[in-house]
Amino acid sequence: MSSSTIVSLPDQSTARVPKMNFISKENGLLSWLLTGDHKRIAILYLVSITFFFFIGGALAGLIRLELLTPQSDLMATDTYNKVFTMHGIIMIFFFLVPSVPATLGNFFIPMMIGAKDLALPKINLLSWYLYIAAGILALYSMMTGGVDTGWTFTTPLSTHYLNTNVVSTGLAIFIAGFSSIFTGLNFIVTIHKMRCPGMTWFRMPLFVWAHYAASILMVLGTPVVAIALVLVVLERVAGIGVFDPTKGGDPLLFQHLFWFYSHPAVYIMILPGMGVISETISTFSRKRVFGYTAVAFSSVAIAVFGFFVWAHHMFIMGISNYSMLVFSLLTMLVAVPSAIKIFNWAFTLYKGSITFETPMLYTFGFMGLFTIGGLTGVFLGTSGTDIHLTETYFIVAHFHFVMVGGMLMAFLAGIHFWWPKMTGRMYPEKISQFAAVVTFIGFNFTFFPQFILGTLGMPRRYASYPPEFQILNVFSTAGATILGVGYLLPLLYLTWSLKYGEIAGENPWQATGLEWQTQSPPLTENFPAIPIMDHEAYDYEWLEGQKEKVASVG
Amino acid sequence: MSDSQVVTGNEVVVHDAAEGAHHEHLPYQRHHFETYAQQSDATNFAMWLFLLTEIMFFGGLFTAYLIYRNWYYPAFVVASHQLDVVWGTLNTLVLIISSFTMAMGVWCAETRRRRGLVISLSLTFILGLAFLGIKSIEWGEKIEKHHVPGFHYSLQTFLDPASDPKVHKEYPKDQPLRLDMARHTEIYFFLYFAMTGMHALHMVIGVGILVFMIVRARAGAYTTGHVTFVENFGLYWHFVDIIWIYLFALLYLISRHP
Amino acid sequence: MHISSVLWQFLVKWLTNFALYPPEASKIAPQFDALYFFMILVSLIGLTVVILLVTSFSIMYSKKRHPVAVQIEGSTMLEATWTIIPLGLFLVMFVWGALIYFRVYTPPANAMNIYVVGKQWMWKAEHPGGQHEINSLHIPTGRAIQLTLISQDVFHSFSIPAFRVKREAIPGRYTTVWFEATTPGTYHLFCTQYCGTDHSHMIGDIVVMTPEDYKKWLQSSTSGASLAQNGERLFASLSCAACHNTRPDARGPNLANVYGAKLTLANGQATLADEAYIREAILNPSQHNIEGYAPIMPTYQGQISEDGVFALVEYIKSLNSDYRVQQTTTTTTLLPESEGKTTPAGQKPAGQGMVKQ
Amino acid sequence: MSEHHTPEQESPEQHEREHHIVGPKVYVVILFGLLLGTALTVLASFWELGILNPIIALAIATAKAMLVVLFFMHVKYSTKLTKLTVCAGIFTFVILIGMTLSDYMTRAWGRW
Repeated sequence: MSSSTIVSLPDQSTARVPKMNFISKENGLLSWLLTGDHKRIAILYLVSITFFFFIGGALAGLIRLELLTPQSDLMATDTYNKVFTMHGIIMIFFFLVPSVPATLGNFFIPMMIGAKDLALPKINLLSWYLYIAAGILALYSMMTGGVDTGWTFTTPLSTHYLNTNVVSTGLAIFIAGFSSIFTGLNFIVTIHKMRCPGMTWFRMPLFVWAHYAASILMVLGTPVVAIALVLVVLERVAGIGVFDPTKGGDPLLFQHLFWFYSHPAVYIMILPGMGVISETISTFSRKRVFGYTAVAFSSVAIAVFGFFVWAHHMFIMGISNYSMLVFSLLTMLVAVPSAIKIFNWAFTLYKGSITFETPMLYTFGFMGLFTIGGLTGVFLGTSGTDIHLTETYFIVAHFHFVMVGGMLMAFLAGIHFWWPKMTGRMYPEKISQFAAVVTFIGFNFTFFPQFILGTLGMPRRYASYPPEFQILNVFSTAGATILGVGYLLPLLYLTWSLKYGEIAGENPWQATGLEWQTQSPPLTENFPAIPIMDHEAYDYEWLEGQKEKVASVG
Repeated sequence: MSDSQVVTGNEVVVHDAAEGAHHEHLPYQRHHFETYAQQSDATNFAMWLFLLTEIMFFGGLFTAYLIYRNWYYPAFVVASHQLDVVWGTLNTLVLIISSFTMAMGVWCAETRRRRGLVISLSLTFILGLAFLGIKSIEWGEKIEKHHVPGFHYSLQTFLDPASDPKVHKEYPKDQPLRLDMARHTEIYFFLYFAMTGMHALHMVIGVGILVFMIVRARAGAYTTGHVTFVENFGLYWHFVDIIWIYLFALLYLISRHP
Repeated sequence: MHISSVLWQFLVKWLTNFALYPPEASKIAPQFDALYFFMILVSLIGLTVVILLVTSFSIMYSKKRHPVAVQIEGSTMLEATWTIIPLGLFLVMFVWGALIYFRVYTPPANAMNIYVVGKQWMWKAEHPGGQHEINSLHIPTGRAIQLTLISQDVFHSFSIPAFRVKREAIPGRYTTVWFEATTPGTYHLFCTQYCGTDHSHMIGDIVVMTPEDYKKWLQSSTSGASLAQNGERLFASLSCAACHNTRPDARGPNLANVYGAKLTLANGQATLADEAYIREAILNPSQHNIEGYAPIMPTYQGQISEDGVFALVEYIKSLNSDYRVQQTTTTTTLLPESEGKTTPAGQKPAGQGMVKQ
Repeated sequence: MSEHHTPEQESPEQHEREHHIVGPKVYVVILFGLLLGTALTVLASFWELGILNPIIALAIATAKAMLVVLFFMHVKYSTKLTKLTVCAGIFTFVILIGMTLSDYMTRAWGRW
């Protein structure tokens, strides 16, 4: 085995993908549509979110094309509004929120804690059906005239001044919300009640901790946005006046309810990503995550503080100056745990034995981009700078650095990391490393100019803009094309690898997680016998020990 | 959460799993659980988490209620006088008693009294229907008086209380509101319909499940030691009861002194 | 060949008008930029630290160089450092930012008030002198300008990047922001809150002029009657004077010197009679009844346009003996002590007197 | 993390013996408590007590809710985890209402 990699594959000439696994167990479409197996549901989710990701991506492409020129010439302003609205809604509610939890989380949380399945398999399947129903409804409302509220549904615009499909889209998000509630609920129950013998809270992989924190947010936050959207629908249908200033309602109340979910939602999106990073960075530096406890608790801290900061989206919208002070201060506090994580990851590398397979490259990408995204978040949490920077491209760049640069990088890292476990076959290393680099370059090209645009004052959601902003927009669009390529490549070579990839064997990365100590793809109930956790998480000595045992037996 | 406990908890679960591997699995134990105890714990915990989401769901409405009540107190007082406190109280009693019968049902299931279970579930079912009946009578009144926000809402009774003799007799001291304040009664009635409506929706779902449970209870499904379903439905039903306890205090009893 | 020339033009264009931040054309702009660049600096340092750590570690401890990892649990000391240092920095930013925030939204007592109403999809500015402007705003340098903003339909946001100020125009409620322009010129005005189809066309120009040019402009573009005079006409046509007059048996309070006074409401609350209060009292009188008066004031909601309300407010302000001095605004007093400044001592007796009648 | 998991219980029967069953007596007592509470709160609302009216109404409502949660819903007898869950719910609920009101209550500040 060459010294620059840790990959150790079985002898390809003799190795076979195990005959008996969760995929080969049953055949036929129904066996998938009626399955209770968390792994199969995860695959269903993976397929569906990929579908929605590329729809959202196509819309993003349209946006960038329109912004190539200062005039709104590619499409009319109202078309543009619909496009960016649907881009936001699809990417947030149908890709980012379920991305890591519903796919990787769904697949690996039970395996990592040594359970046979999630606690509530039927609920798990139900949540996928809800997601699909919501997705179809959203696409339907997109096809039949679309919606142009912006993903924030700001009242009274959404309730009184638009005649697009606000109601159906609102319902779609409502349903999608329940899908994610059920996922979160399922995770919490599973993590509390289904851990295998010896799997104490502080022996759980940090991936599980991160999902635990995110699930708390899903369960407690989502219902509030659900009721907020119900009120918007009622306001539209019946004109009940609760958000209507002319009837004495307060439009700001909607934003309070909306952001009470939609700010924590940001953490719902990023926390699972952080979980992935903890796994990859430990595996590829052969080292226990630096300060395990700190990282674990910082996840929970983010979840808890996440509920106290929502009004920082409303600093200039006429909330009282005094509650601005409170929310701004708390925002500063919530920034700290993220800083802790970044530094702990950096020091995990210290005295490690590092290799640079694709997941690790994505991980480095995540750390760089997420750091930028996080730091620029502080600009917006600081009330003074928020006045100038909010509602401009600065904020657009900020959340794309966190969501795309952070979350999506983490998602791809995770997909590549666990691909051998999910499919039993390796992805092609070289081209995927290339894709990772392309993605990183393309991303910076696309979104870094937008920080400057924002500082110069270019407002977001503009179909046409003053000519002096053109050059940076051209850069951004150019970058977007590169980024697009970076995202298409994995789709192609991962599909290819399903048939032609090398046989991965049990544990290609020499990783310590329980999920790696069984065949890949795993059996339907994950383990031949319930494992017993007799060591800390990320205990590489233990792993060596296991290998020697096997050797001596063989 | 102290992990020491967690640890012992789980190691124990699996100990008896290890030994109990040979015992026959109970018919109602799902394949992926190690012990029945683990299963009932898990489902019970899941139910509680679901109730959390319900709390937050109603939380949005309660927030709206508090804000507008602070802003438009006079409108809220006069508008709430439109609700009949007698019906309201009656409904509260009905619901509390139904909660009691439900609790008895759980007890019967736990102690394997099949007849008792069927009876108390049926009583709960009847009381649930009674509640919905009374509610619909109340809503009927509002519709007649055009107090449904958004559907030809009428300010008549608030601009000129005398035009509504029944209520006027009860609360002679109610002054006519000025137009701008009278308009805000619509927000009160919206909150009234939204909150009671949302609550009634939960009741309807509950009553539906009750039918299903009564059928299965008569077949003896819950009196064999597998009581999780009854317990969890009990939790749901009591939760709906709690919501009503607050709605009653907030919507009906704002200020009843004539 | 052809493509390269395009690229060349592109490059030239970029290099010629390349800017990292907009011009500083207001008093607050330099203060904002100071904080902004401080934060940029901190961010850059933070980012460099992370990048340095990651790259140097991945070079020093790559599998080739360092085949066997050394297991390290962690170090409370280190973790404490990178918890406390960022926290400290963030808190500095918080305090510094809050100071700027309050400065931007706390107009000085002697600011010149311009009314702005936002509607889909245009800005309409009303100068006290009666000049109207659509999608443009002419202002003098060296004078504190206060904007009283309201929206007629949805949320809009009045943003002037060159001044580093921005404020939402909210339906049904006044908001205020102020600035003092320093350098003459024409600057961008954007609506930054998404407001529907033509959101991106809701833009305009802020024209900053020297005081002299501004005077000339005022004369050239006067529309005859001043805002207060329009208000007076409206006041008469709505026959407000039937109640609000100086007669001893007046059913409504006398409005002279109301503006800027401290009033006691029927429900016992004290409030400052600023623009927002006056507007509310006209549209939602039953929540703004003054102590000692019968609750008979009818609402004028739906009868007066926002411009009309502006005119009435300006008229009522003009009833003050010396009202320019006493201009104060919504939610501006930072600390209760500083009340004295916002409602001049001379005002209080007037206020009380009126309430006592 | 619950008394359910004490070693001596393996078969569901034992599990049930472990699992605390609340008897009818308790339920009856609680029922009367709730009826009493309802009566009180209705009566209270007929007296003019100014600001106290809503406070009393909510206090009684909360008392009743407590009775239901603790006894009908068995929280008094259930695991730490359940108790923690209930608290978490109440906590977030309070955050939602409290911090939203913190904006509405302070909007008028600096204007008197």
